[in-house]
Amino acid sequence: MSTTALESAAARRAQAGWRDRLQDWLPRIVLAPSFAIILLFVYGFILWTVYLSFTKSKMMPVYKLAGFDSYERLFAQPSWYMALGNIAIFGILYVGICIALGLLLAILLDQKIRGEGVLRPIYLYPMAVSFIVTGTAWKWFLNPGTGLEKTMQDWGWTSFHFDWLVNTDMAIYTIVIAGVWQAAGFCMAMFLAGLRGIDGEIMKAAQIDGASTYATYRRIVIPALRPVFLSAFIVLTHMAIKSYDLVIALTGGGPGNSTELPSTFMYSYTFTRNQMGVGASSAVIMLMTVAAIIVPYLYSELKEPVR
Amino acid sequence: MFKKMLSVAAATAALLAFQPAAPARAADSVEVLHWWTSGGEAAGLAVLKKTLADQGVEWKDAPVAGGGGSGAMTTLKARMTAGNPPTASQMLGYAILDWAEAGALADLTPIAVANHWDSAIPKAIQKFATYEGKWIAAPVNVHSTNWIWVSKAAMDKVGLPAPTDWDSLIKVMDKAKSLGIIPLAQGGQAWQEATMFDSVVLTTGGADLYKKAMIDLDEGALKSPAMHTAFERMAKLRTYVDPNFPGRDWNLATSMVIKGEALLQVMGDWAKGEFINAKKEPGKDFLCFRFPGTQGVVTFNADQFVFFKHGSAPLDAGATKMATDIETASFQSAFNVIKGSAPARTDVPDTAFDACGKKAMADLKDAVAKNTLLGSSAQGYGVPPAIQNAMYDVITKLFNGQLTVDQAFAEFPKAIAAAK
Amino acid sequence: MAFLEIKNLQKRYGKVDVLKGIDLDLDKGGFLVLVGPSGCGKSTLLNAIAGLETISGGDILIDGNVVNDLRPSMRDIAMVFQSYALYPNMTVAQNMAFGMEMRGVPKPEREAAVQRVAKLLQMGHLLERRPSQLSGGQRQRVAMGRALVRDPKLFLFDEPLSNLDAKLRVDMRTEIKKLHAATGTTIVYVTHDQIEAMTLATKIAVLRDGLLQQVGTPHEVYNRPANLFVAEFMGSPSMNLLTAKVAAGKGGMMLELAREHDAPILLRVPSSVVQTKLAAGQEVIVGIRPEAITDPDGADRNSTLVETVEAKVEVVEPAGSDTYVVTHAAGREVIARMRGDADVRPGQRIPFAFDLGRAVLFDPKTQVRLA
Amino acid sequence: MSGRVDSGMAGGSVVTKIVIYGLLLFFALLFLTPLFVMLVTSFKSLDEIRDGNMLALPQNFTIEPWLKAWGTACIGLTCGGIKGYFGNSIEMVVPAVTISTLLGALNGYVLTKWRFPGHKMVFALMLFACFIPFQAVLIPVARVLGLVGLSGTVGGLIVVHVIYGLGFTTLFFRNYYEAFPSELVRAAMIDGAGFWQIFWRILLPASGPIIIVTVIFQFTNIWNDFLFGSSFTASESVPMTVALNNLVNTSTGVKEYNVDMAAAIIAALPTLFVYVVAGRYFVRGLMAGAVKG
Repeated sequence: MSTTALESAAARRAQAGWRDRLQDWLPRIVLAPSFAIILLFVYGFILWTVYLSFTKSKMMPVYKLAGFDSYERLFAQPSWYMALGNIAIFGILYVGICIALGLLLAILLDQKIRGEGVLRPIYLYPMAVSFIVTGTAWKWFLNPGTGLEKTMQDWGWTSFHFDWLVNTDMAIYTIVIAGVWQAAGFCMAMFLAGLRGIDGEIMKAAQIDGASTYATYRRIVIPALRPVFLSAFIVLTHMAIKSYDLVIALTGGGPGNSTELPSTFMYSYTFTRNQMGVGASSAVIMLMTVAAIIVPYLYSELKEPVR
Repeated sequence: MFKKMLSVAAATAALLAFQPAAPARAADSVEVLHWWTSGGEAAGLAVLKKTLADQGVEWKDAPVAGGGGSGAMTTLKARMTAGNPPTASQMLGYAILDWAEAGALADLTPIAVANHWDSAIPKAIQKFATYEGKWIAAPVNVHSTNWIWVSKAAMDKVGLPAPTDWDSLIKVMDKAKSLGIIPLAQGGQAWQEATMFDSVVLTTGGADLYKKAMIDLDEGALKSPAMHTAFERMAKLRTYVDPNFPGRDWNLATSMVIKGEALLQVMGDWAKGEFINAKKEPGKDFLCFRFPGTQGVVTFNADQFVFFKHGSAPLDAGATKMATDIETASFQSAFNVIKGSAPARTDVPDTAFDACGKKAMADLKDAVAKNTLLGSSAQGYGVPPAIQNAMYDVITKLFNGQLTVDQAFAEFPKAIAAAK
Repeated sequence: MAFLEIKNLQKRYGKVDVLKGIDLDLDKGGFLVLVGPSGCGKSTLLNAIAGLETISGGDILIDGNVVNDLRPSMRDIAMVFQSYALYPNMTVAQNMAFGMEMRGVPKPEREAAVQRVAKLLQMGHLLERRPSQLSGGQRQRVAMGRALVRDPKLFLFDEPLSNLDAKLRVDMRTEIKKLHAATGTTIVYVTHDQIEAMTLATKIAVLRDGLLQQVGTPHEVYNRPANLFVAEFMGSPSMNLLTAKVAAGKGGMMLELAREHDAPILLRVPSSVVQTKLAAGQEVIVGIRPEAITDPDGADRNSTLVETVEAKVEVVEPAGSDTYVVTHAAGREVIARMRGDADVRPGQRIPFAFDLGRAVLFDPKTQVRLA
Repeated sequence: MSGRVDSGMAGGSVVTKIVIYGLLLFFALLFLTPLFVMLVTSFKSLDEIRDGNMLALPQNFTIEPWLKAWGTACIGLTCGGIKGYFGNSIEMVVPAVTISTLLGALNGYVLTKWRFPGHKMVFALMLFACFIPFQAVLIPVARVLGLVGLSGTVGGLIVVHVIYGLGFTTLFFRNYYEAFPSELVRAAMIDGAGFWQIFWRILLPASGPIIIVTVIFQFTNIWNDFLFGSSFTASESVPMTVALNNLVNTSTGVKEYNVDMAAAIIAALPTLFVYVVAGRYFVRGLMAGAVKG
């Protein structure tokens, strides 16, 4: 049965007056402004960016086509490859760890815990704080000379070393750490909501069937959370791709260019380096990558049969 | 119904067609975009604000801090695109010329002529304040970037005379290292490393090499053995830096010198503000030298203000007053005493300045006379931003061990060529 | 003229035909029950009457007016939903008054109507509660109240009792029946429960795959099912349907039911069929309800067509008031309904009395009842 | 419905409890460290910050930085602290959140209860809008704002935040209304309610949980936005984040970390408040629909 309460059939309402016809079109009229604005501000501007990526725009847009010049320049930049490699590392770890940690915290919090009301906002608050300044705190914390390493050594653990922030090979992982700190709580909230939504009787049944706690979660609960995984994946992917403040506040892209991400690359080329064409081409590649990840998800949403 | 639709459509069209004319602003107000938001710089600008207020011009502040002005430049682009530029904006180096080329900047020539800017402002700076023979920017100050800032206490421990060339610098730093003092306090951001590289090229190949390689981007100079030496020296300097430098802000490096943890820092003259702020006295607690081997040469970074065209209207009264005031000797003196830089006009009396300031002004005059006042490539006064950042890329990768000296030497001209 | 008329009603979703030409009518004060298995189109038909679904063809008339293109609110109908669809943010009174409010009925009038219906349904004490504070039965009552309060021309019920437990369902069924008798309203009622259909309806319409199978009074549908589908669908336990062969006997045509390890059963032709239309050797399906197969003592003494046959008992299911006894014939289980105190044990051979006055025959090919 | 495994734990073994609480507290401490660093720093003098351990408690406790951040710190040439910018941010956040939430609700309503051919495509296109990097649209947005005369105004900023928030608000409400019983809508239709009456009287009053989720999400995003805020406002109307950025970022000046940290905490108070107070409803709201795929 269709969930559609009233399908439109303007033609069939011939005898009804224009007032009725207006009623029939009202839902579409209501949706139209939002949709039109999205079409212009998202898709129109994507097209604009695509166009720009085929020009030699420097400081400001120019509209003379120049073929694949920008793309050639883009793929001649070693730091672009660095950015691509980094977004892969960052994206996978960030999304993966956030989901794993969020799920773990949610499961732990779901064990009839005292003080859940206190713990929950503690995990959630990082999402609320702008990274403009939190970044400074993180920078101190991760810097071997001022932060964790120094503190541990001051406390007598002299062999303790934690110098990822200043290590070109490891710095990207500190971005992951700070990113996870920021978003894991949000994931936790989503999973907690998912867990609370699972029918308690299923769990009881599993335990009567002799499933261990571990097996219950692995075989029953986690599969039931599939929609949450999907939602979390979407939200996190979008945040991973947009991560900008994080890098700027923590490493500024360094040491060297070891923490360059496509988002910082794009900003820097578009606005700082006055190579807007290259910036636009990097944005196009980014959007194509996002589309490659998101469109299959949307497609699976779409092809779900009409009920 | 149909009529109604028509009128709605007409209204929409009218709305879309509406081109904001020159925003109606009171003739006696200026909106100024800048990134001087704290401490000495803001206090310096406050002098200008006060001067204008005395003349009945209201100052509308539009600060966007961060990234050495990159945030402000992004904002400027957005506002320019929207057709809503501010009255004036702080601006540096090649960006000024780019905006002039785009036809966005107002012509200041009448004001400049009336106030003899031409004779008072060094030619090297004029290169970035004029476009096709017209004045398009009002320079405020000259920062000099080839300074080293030394802890007096650490220097006393080292017990050697002040370094005057590369070898003596190395000796001093080796001694400091053996005494357990960090020889070189370095901030770990690309622009800081590049600023140091400017000085290293200067000390290695003199003004000549610097001009050819870092400003004219002469292929031969870029591939010359001297540049290889410069990269070797950069790598050598890296060995005097503590391991925790990446990402460090410049002022934290300065504070290492202030505390005597580190011997010296290579930084522009704005570092002085940190010492003063920590209640340290020049000569007594800290020392300032030219980067050894670059005496007589000044690499500069000059802050300037540009004014935007608003339609075809001539520069309004507020903007005119502001441009005029910027180039008065009294403002230049008052501002730069606070900011720690030298006045852009060389005819400003140095009476109000401290020892380091007097030295800076004398050096500037000297360099102008000897034609060794050179734009700092690291600060956007040597090359356009695309190339400047391409240079950053190679220098920072070398300094952070992502490239070897040979690789950097080979990569440098390539990166520059790719960014052209 | 009928109060509700449906003429050749069609509904398609894309390529799928959900309703394939329905013709139905209902008189004022009638109680029409639409019954059928899930997916038969009964809810779609109800929604089409309500105006919640547009129709692809045909006409719907309420009180003589074509309402095809009228929106639901203009059809002067009320509907009770399976989930009751009570507005969670409103009190019971507000829920009931909402429809009148939307129609601009003045407040005093609304309140009076709510009070009247609340009294009728004995739920005055619930008026200030919210739906979440009500039990399932109470919610159901509110949903009915909400429909009643507007005093519409036509009531539509969409499986209103299916979310209640068994006992409540029976109670509410009675309640609805009383309500209908008391108010004389016209009702269209959808259910998949044939007992509800039997007890409530003045008219039953059996649907299958978007086609009407039979329309008639409960008695007609139950006793004279139009085809095998209706025969099997109505009644519980359902009608015994046994394949038989027509054979010429002494007193006319006889029906022969084969049995394993036993002599075939020979039965006379039911009175519902004209004997002369049958030919010897023809295959037919005998439909006989369990209550028409009894122990000889329990057989209808007025019937002239009772045949007694001995058969082996396979299963005995005592159900209190009755005992269901299962035996085997014509390759199928045959269920008989005997008295509650009948002393029967599995494995016994006992006599079964077949009352052929209440049996029907079907054509196995067309599945249609033979007359 | 919580307390899932305690029957499995057979009376809850002490070891399991210790492990659970241990892990939870460990992560809580980890999560709190940056906030702790910010807090202790904000109560220290600059000298103490320069010399001491970042995790150490302040030896000479001072609230001077807080007072300065609030009332006297210089942001650009105006030395009035960040207190004046609360108003600006609220003036922008409240309408932007309200409008984007309301539009999201309407879109979700249409996309679930008044479907039309192609509704899925429309939804997919709107959802994909969530992923557009803002840096890429800065220039064209500025152009359009300039064309319609909204450049440099709070109104323009509100419009931009509404537009780029629509994807998420529509997603949240669509998923929530998808699970909202359609029978209620049908009942209301029969009761004579029209499109708007059904929305205002039936759906919106039942949307509490998802409104909370959406408002929290939008409030946080818009409050913390810097890029749009700095690009589309003019001098006096800049939001809090831009002011904060101007306060903490300096190119050639002295960094007052204690004031920076105090200002950052002050600037984050509204969002922190929203999370702490509404956190419980946040989870409940997510439960009610936002997490469905």
